[in-house]
Amino acid sequence: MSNDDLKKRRVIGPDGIEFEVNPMEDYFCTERPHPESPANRILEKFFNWARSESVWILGYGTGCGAIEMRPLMTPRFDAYRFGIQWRPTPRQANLLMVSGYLSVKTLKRVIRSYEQMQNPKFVMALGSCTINGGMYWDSYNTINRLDHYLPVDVYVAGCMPRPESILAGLEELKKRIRAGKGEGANAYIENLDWYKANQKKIIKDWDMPDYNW
Amino acid sequence: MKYFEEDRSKFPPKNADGSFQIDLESHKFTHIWQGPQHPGVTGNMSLELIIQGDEVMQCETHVGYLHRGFEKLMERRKYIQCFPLVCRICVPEPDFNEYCFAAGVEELAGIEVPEKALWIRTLVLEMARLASYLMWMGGAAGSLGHGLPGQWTNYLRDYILDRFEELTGGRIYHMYILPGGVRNDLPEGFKQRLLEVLDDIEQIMKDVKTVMFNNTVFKKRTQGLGIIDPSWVEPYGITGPNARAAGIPLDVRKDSPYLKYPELDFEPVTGQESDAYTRLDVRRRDLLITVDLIRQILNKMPENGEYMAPLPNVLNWEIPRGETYVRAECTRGEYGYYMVSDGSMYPRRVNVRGPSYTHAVALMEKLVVGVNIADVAALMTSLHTYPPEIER
Amino acid sequence: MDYVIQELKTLFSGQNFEKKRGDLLFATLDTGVLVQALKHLRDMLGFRHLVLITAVDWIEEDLFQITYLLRNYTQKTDVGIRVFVPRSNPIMESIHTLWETAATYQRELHEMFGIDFPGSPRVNKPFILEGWQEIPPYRRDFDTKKYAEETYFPRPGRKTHDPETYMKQKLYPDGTES
Amino acid sequence: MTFHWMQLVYALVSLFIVLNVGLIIQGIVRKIGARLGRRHGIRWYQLYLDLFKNYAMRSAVSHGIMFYLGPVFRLSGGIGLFLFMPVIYGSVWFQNFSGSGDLILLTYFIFFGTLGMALGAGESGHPYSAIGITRGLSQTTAAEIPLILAIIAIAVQYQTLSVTDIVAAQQGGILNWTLFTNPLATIAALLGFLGSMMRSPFDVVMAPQEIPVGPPTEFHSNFLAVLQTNRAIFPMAKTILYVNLFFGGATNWPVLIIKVFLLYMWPVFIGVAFPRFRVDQSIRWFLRIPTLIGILAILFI
Repeated sequence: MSNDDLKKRRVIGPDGIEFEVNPMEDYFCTERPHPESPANRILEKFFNWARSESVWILGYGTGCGAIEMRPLMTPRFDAYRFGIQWRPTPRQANLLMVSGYLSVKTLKRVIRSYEQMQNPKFVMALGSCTINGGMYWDSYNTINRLDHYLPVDVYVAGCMPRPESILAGLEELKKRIRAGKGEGANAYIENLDWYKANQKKIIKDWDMPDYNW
Repeated sequence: MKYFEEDRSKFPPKNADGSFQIDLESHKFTHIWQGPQHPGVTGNMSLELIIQGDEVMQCETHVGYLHRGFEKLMERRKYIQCFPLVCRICVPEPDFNEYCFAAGVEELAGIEVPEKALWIRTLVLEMARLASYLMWMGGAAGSLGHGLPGQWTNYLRDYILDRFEELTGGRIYHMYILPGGVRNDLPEGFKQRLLEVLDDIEQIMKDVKTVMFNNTVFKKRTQGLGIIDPSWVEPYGITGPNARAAGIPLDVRKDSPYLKYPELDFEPVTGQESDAYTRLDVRRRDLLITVDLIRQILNKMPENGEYMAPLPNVLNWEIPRGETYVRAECTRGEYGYYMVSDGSMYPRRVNVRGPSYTHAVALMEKLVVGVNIADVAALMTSLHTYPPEIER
Repeated sequence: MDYVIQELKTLFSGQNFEKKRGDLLFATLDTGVLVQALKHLRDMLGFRHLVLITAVDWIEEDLFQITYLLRNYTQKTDVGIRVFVPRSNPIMESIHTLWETAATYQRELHEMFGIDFPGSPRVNKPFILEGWQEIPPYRRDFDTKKYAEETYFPRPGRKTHDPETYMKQKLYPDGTES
Repeated sequence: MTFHWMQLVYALVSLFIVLNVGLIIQGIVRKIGARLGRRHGIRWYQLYLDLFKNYAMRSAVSHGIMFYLGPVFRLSGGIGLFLFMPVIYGSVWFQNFSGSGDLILLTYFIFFGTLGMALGAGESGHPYSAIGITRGLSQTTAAEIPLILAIIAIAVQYQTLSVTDIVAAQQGGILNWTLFTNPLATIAALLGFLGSMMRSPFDVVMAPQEIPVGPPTEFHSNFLAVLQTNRAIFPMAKTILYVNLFFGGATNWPVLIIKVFLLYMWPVFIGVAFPRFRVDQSIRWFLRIPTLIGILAILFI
């Protein structure tokens, strides 16, 4: 988004009336999010089972790990048989798969996509570069540790992680969800200030609201 | 351009340079972003589109989402330490990077590569081309809403990756071509297994042709879409299949032969119409040529021989001062490495010339104007762009 | 290739000719004659394809080298033109009128090296980086490791070995060499 | 027509059956599609899990009143289409609320859901939703034309606007079906059927590669779950309508399910083999051959 779109300005509407627009306040919801408490225990157990068996991945290839997504969707590995599907929009997805290194420019979009996903949501990080920077540990444009910016549920190490290990990671994620540990969304909201401080430290031109509803 | 030519009187006036005068506040245009989180965009890049109705008026390509600063990182690493890095520049076909970098180092340092290594390198490059084409074929069909060919070709690509794994130990990143040669000889029985895969590919490509290229809907969507005028090839720096589809037989393998290509028998595929359909078809025929080339290589390759030239101590390897440019033909066009050495153990500067650099930015912005928004994804896959090589 | 050397020498007083593997030639020109020389190469000598534009930072000599690489499709030869601009005031003439695609390269050079190309389309718009506030990153005096360590919360525990001694230990643990 | 309270119970039972049949048939259809691509495919009960999951999402962001009502309208379109149609011919339980003249009502209900969705998608404010729904409305309108022509043809043929009467007229042997008594109308209607089932080549409305994913871009959690429920009921209801009108209806559930499944496979097989049309191409396609066949069907009764 270019910054010009976000400036306060006067516009003429389609019906000819001139009015003032302040996009940061008018177009976005500035309310602070609050944690969502789970339903009662027995129901939540059933829900967690359903969640674990129906994981919808956001189709966002953030890095080179995206190249192993296609084998996952196709005959050899076929993740669909485990209830995993790809959704093109963040609103309908449950799992954000950060496939590899994140440049600062992408991190901004990833945060935006992540915040638009609905609670409960999970993050899976592929590749060594999300754990400690991996091969790009000294690069000026890639982050080193994803868990400082987003609550990560499962890390899959490797460069690239093979499809088998991604499948194993997904199985691990399922176990976590079934055990009721997939509460990353609430953890993110509870520690929002810390996450936001870290994010704003590296995203120098922060031109979006603090929480993208 | 053909779709909406009935009434253009309500279109905005044009500027002197041919672009439309667009006033976003007039509420006649929609300002939308395709990408970076968008399944129809190849890789992680984005198109900022301004549309009127269904027709694109203006487009701006935004790249940089995958920038890792390779060229800076290489300046901090010794030549041999750069090898794990270079293959990661272009994800779907890392071997072209490895070859270009190795060839550049060899030229600067004056190393002779043994005969067998040259043959194996040619084989690896052609296999990489095959794998990349097969994956791209699925993407091209998928961008038109046709999932079936993508499933078939990706399934075949897995077989190629298996052969790669057997040969190099890696599925995606191989780090196989080192300066002076290659890391290892062919394993036993490799040729036979590779030939079996090639037979499979030829079989399935016949089905793909029937289902995809002979399909009326497919033809209706792609014929006449995004026509590249042959006169644009030079000002826009178009190379590879995109130029060949315009009838200009540019192919580095033929023009300035490297490795063992002079000893192989092939003709570059060219097309006439230069629209999306021709570009797709040129790639399909190029894929079949690649299959044929691999057969030729396996036939002509000597059985025994050295595969690695002796190197100096690579950890203290000082390469004499100089500069060079090495190129190879990858699936998208001319891939090149411009390397400058200042006589130290570290490269002074490495610049990567990816073919998508020109295709995805300047050319895409020109081609997409006037196209229906439903065709933007198809147009983009027909140009075959990979963002990682644009921004490195 | 010899006629190219001859033309560049007589018309544009080129220096430092350097031939590589028979089909690649590098030459140094003055900044002032560059655009004319490129035009001449393009229109008269058939070097019609702009392969790349890139820059090299020679911080010791306080110069930026800008390389223009051109290709002749009929002769199948390449020529690389080097020009040098001072690091303190890096301004170069834009060639986007000769090749449309040059604008993209110039945009990148402006961002990554801080070399200005007045008149080039969108040259001041960020191309790859976003919100960058340091000196342009491809300059030699920008220390990427220091910047990364200060900015990106490095995970503790990364060890650095001296490659030579480490490899020796790994390959010959008992201390004998081959 | 008299109204009994028990009819409500009967209707709910048939609605429950059709919801389950719809979910399972969709699962099987996706499995068949996967098998063509040499994949193993999803589990047959996967759609139940997706549905539970979406109903169990904890948070939902609303964009306004119409955003709530969009999925509701869509679902009521699906349920309405189903409830005013006789499901099993001759059965007291599964007559639903059909009466004389319900053919007119049903053609209205086919379009109702898309209209409701247009309001909801418009309110969501996402440009892809707006583009998607304009495409959806224009394409559905175009696909409706051959269907309506076919319906007029069979209404003239049987001299009635009651679906029950049309089914009754087709009883007594396979040759009494409209398929054989009025093949032109059947062909026109089947071609129109392709356009309303959201499968290739007519799925540009939801095209994930171009405008991800069209009208439901912003719908999530419960909203999406409502839409998913509708996606199970609405195609089933439409298919049952086609079975009633053109394929002799059904006198018991197994026959109905077999007929519905076979008819459902028709757009599926077309969809697997073709990429998708652009919206202007698909409208042109519908207005040419299928419309012509529809007009011929009226002329040649």
